[in-house]
Amino acid sequence: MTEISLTNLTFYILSFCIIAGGIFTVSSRNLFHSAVFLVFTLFSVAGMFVMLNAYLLAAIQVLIYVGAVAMLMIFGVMLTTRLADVRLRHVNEQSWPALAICGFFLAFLVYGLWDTPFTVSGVPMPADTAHALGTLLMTKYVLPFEVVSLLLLAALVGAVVIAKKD
Amino acid sequence: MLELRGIIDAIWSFIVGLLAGLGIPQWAIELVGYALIAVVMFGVVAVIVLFLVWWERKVSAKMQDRLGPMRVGWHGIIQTIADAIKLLQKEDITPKAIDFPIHFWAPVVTFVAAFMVYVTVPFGKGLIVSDLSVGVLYIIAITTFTVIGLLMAGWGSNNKYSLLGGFRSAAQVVSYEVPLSLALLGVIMISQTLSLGTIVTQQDNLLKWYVWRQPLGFLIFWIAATAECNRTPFDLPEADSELVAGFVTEYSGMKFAMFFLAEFVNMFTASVVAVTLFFGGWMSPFGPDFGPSWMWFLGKTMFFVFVLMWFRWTYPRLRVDQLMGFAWKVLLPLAFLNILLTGLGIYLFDGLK
Amino acid sequence: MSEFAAVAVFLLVGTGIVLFTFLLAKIIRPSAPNPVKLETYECGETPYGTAELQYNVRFYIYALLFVIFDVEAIFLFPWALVYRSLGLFAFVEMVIFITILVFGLFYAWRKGVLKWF
Amino acid sequence: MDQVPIGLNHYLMLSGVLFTVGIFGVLTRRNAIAVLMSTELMFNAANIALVAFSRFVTPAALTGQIVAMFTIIVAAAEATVALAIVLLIYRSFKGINVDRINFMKW
Amino acid sequence: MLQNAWIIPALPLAATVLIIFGTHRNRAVSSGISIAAIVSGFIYAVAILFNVLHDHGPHEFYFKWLDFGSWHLQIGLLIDPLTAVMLLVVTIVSSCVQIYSLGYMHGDPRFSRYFAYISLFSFSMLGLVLSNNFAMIFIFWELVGLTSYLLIGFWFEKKSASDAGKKAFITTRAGDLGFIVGILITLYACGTLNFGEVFTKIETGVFAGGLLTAAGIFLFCGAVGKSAQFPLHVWLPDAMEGPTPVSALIHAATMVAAGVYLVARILTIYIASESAGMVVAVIGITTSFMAASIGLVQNDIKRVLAYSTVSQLGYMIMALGLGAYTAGTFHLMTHAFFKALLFLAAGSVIHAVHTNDMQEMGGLGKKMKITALTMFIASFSIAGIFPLSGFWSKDEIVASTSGHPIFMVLTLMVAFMTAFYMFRLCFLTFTGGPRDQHKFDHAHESPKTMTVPLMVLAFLAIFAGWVGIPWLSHGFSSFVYHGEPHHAAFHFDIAGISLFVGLSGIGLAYLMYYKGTISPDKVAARFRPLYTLLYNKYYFDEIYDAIFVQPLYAICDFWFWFDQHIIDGLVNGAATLTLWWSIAKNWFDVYIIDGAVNGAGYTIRGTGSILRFAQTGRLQNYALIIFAGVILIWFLR
Repeated sequence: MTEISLTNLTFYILSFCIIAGGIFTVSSRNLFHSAVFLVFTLFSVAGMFVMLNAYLLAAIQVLIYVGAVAMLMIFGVMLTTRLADVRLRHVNEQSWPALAICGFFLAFLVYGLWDTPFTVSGVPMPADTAHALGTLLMTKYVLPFEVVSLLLLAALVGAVVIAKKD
Repeated sequence: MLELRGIIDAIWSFIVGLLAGLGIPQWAIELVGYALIAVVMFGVVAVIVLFLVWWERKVSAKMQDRLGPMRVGWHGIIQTIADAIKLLQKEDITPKAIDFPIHFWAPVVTFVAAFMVYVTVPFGKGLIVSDLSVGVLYIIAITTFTVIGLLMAGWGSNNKYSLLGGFRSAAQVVSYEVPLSLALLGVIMISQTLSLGTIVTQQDNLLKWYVWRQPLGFLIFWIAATAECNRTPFDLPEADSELVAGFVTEYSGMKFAMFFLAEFVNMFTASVVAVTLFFGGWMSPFGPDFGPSWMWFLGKTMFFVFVLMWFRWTYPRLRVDQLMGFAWKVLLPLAFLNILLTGLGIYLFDGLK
Repeated sequence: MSEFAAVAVFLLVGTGIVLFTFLLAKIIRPSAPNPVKLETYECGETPYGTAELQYNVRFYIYALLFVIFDVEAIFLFPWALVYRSLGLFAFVEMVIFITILVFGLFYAWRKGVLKWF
Repeated sequence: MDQVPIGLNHYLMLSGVLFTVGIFGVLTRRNAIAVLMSTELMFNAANIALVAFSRFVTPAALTGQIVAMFTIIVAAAEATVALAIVLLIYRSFKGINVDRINFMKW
Repeated sequence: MLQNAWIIPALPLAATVLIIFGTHRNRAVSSGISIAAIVSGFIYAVAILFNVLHDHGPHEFYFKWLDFGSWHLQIGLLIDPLTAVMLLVVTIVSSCVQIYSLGYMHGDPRFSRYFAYISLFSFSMLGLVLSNNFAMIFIFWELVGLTSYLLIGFWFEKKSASDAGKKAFITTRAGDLGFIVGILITLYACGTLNFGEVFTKIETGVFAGGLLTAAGIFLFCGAVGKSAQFPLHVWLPDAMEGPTPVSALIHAATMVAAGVYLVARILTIYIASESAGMVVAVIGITTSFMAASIGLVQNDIKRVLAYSTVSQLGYMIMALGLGAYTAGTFHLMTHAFFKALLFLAAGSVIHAVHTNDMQEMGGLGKKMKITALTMFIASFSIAGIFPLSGFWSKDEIVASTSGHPIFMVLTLMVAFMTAFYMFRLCFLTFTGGPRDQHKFDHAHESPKTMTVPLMVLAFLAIFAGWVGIPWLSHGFSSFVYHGEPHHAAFHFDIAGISLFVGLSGIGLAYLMYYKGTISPDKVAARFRPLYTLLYNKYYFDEIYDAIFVQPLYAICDFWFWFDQHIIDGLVNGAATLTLWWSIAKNWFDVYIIDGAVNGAGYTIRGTGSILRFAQTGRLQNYALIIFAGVILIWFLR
């Protein structure tokens, strides 16, 4: 058992968590359960980012997705679902065809990905990506940086206008 | 000698020798090590919380000019232990109409979220489980989990009061989290690093503590932190007069204890972060080697915990709209202002490297 | 990657210990369920209606604002990290970024969204 | 335990599977918010793939991570607006059962 | 003077028009006009006679009427001794009849219309006599036929009268058919219809042979029809339904004589073609013998006279057929006078007893002196007793058959039968006891207007014959002759025989009906089959009925049936066919065309509704479909 096998093990555990979490999120009967499973999946994805040495991104993932988006989802669920509703049929009638088609899609995807020769370069990842990301963001990706602020403003104003009950 | 680091290393090398003998592979040993550290940390946290509970009751009593728990031990020292044991064997009444899994996991999530912060907290010189490079961000990220815990508790117990309580506390915590994270930015701008260890090492003497350069930042942080822990001025959700016990109404027995525990841990964490970022963590005011580092660390944090307790019996409880309005209308603009000021300050005084 | 091993272990150990204590409590504590006790707690009143919150959007507004400003904070962190090495230019960018979002806050404030009543 | 070190394909497979699960969720769930959650899953699948690419294909230039970061942010913004719309629908239809919201037709 | 001869027919025509359009309400005026017209016509005819006496030659005056390119139709007058005689005869008899009608038709509501018809008849008869070509003669021929129909059916409310009129009209028309074919043949052969030109063509041999014979026979058909000869004689006895003066004028003197006049006019044809002449003769003798035999047993007074007319006409036709031109025309003249007299006398008898049946008469002589006397004179004349006109004309005819022994025997037998039935009639009506007392008491002598014409005609019946006395230098034979003028040779032997035959006939009648020594019933009983045969007129009516009418009916029925079933069937069939066709078309239209159209519409709607299901409005369905599409494309790549 070497270091590598440990990472392999953790990878498989994490991917199992992600996939199981995803499946439960999608298929769980109780909406709140699926929300919680979503949180669990996002957390495991953050773990996966850590596996890929993207620590800052992992932290961002946890902070935004788990902290904000998932929380938002839970808020949405709590606001819109009467407790009794939670038990309603949660899957619409086209589940079987959809399942089949997704199966096909997965098959093609996997087939497609498997035999495309990505050029994997051996250069190891730089240890601390946070600073690199920061400089990169400020220098090379300035425009998207500012556009994002506009986007956020638009989202804010839009959401406020839509949600504000008057 | 007082530095615990040496003792710990000695113990660790003994254990390693023992395990190696048993033929456990290297990596497994490492994991076991971490596990041991985790258990030890849990023990430390537990002890501290017990002390804090007792201390809080003593302090609040003192402030109300009464004696507090005296009967159990000397000055009721083992009162909290008695409480703990009591809670352990109290019947856990779980109502029928609840959503059991959510109800069951809410306290776990809350406590674990609070507990995981201490991975990257520098208790002393070298006394840090693992100095994460994204330390500060990690701490902020983990604290958001408490919100999830709150909501789960609120929804899981299927009780109007707990639902409303959950909502309110979540809204409160969420509102104060933004100024909290923005306040820390000032420190990061100056320290140019997220890892707590390096931040502490940068504050090697009294003058270099960041509080002097970030007074506004510290103020905003401290207020936000008290709000995060639902402490006094901001403890509306589980205020007795309002919504019964807020989101913990349906909990009893060990699950209730867990929430109680998480609250005190959060209190401790808030003061820890304040100390580490603004008051030089385990750095003594006179330099890095002046007395045992962890002693300094604990002293400072206990002082800030005292401040929190102090707040509890001095400030009146805020109304809900004041509470929320304060966060968005006062703290947030101040936080932005602070960032601008620190930006200018760094630019003017220290010059940019 | 190894730094976060501690995090993972902490997570597992933490949950393990908590579950252990719950198990311990479950063993020790008596359990005597009776219908009255098992009803949801309504300050002693008999609970009526489902625990459905009458719809008010204020909670959602705060969550929404939190998301927007949390994302903003996220952008500030890397900027803050490299602020000193980047210089005035980064500072001006950040000023623009912050003013736009402060304008958003101001808009929300003027719209009366932040009032809680 | 096969000794093959975790390569790019593993991550891509993982992201593929997660993406498919996300799509299945979007196609089958009756509740609007469940659909939103499934979209979040799809976003994450994309992020994993991006970060995996950045880690394996171009370790030096962190473009993958930058793009992942931006997708996260856009996803967040999208989630807020989407949820605002869902709440609006809830207010007028007293329920967000996607089946009943079938006005996208002639 | 001669070229204005057209005035003679014009006057009666004017009278007719005046009566019809003017004075038909005033009876006296209209009758006066008519009589004046005919009497002035008589005077003018006498003037013409004197004119022609000293200038025999045929005088022809004509002008072009219609121009047909290469050929033109001409209309004109031909005046020669024959025309003069005929004009005289027609005008005399017509005047006497019209004067007689004043009395006879006294109570009739359509009094003036009667005179209009009589004048019209006179106009057409005079026109016929004067015409100089076949076309003109044919036109007047048809007019005469028309007026005879009108007059026979004068009392048209009586069904028998209207039937008789129709019968007469149709039978004469049958004859006219042959007549017109003959005219066409002559037109075809000689290119002209003028008598003179045709006769020159015949003499020059251009128009000869079979064609000439055929023409002759066909022309003779007209005469057969008009003069009631053998096959077409059936209409004359029935024509008695008309008023008696009409019978007297038309069916005794004039119209029936038209046929004889025609044969006389075109005698050159029959002289040129022996066979045609022989046909005419044979027809003539058969008609006279058959009519005389029927006349023996008839009880109706007018029917007896009708059959006697037929038989006398047969005489004239036979004479002409044998080429005796003068004999035929001379007998025509005398016969006209005494036959008219006989009819008018019978008329006054009927007027008196109001019945035609001789069995109901008897002993009227005492009551009606003048009528009885004139009747006896006419009977003696027709029987051919010596001093009277009948003797001279009949003698010439018997003489004309000298060359043909069969003809002579038959002629003598006919003479015997004529004498017998005439005196049978006289004795039955005037002598013996009254058989019907009631009628006998009412019987009274006719008024003056009726008896005066009787006396005039009686005078003519006696002295008209004297014109033809053979020894006379300018006798009739020198006046009216064909070819060369010749003096009639008197044959004592023939005259004697015929006189003896006449007297024997009178004696037999005297024995049977005056003395009663031989009872007519016993004789009838002995010759029962012969009697019934004769009484039933040789069953000619039944035969004709069987031969023509019934087949016609049968044919009509057949055609009716044919029409009813086949034609109607066809029509209805066509109708139903079209009905079915329309139904089919409608079905086709409804189901196929509309079907197709609606079908298209329905299919579109159907597919539309099917596709509608695809429009569920749910985003997830659309997403699924899109996603499936992506995969499909991916798969098909």
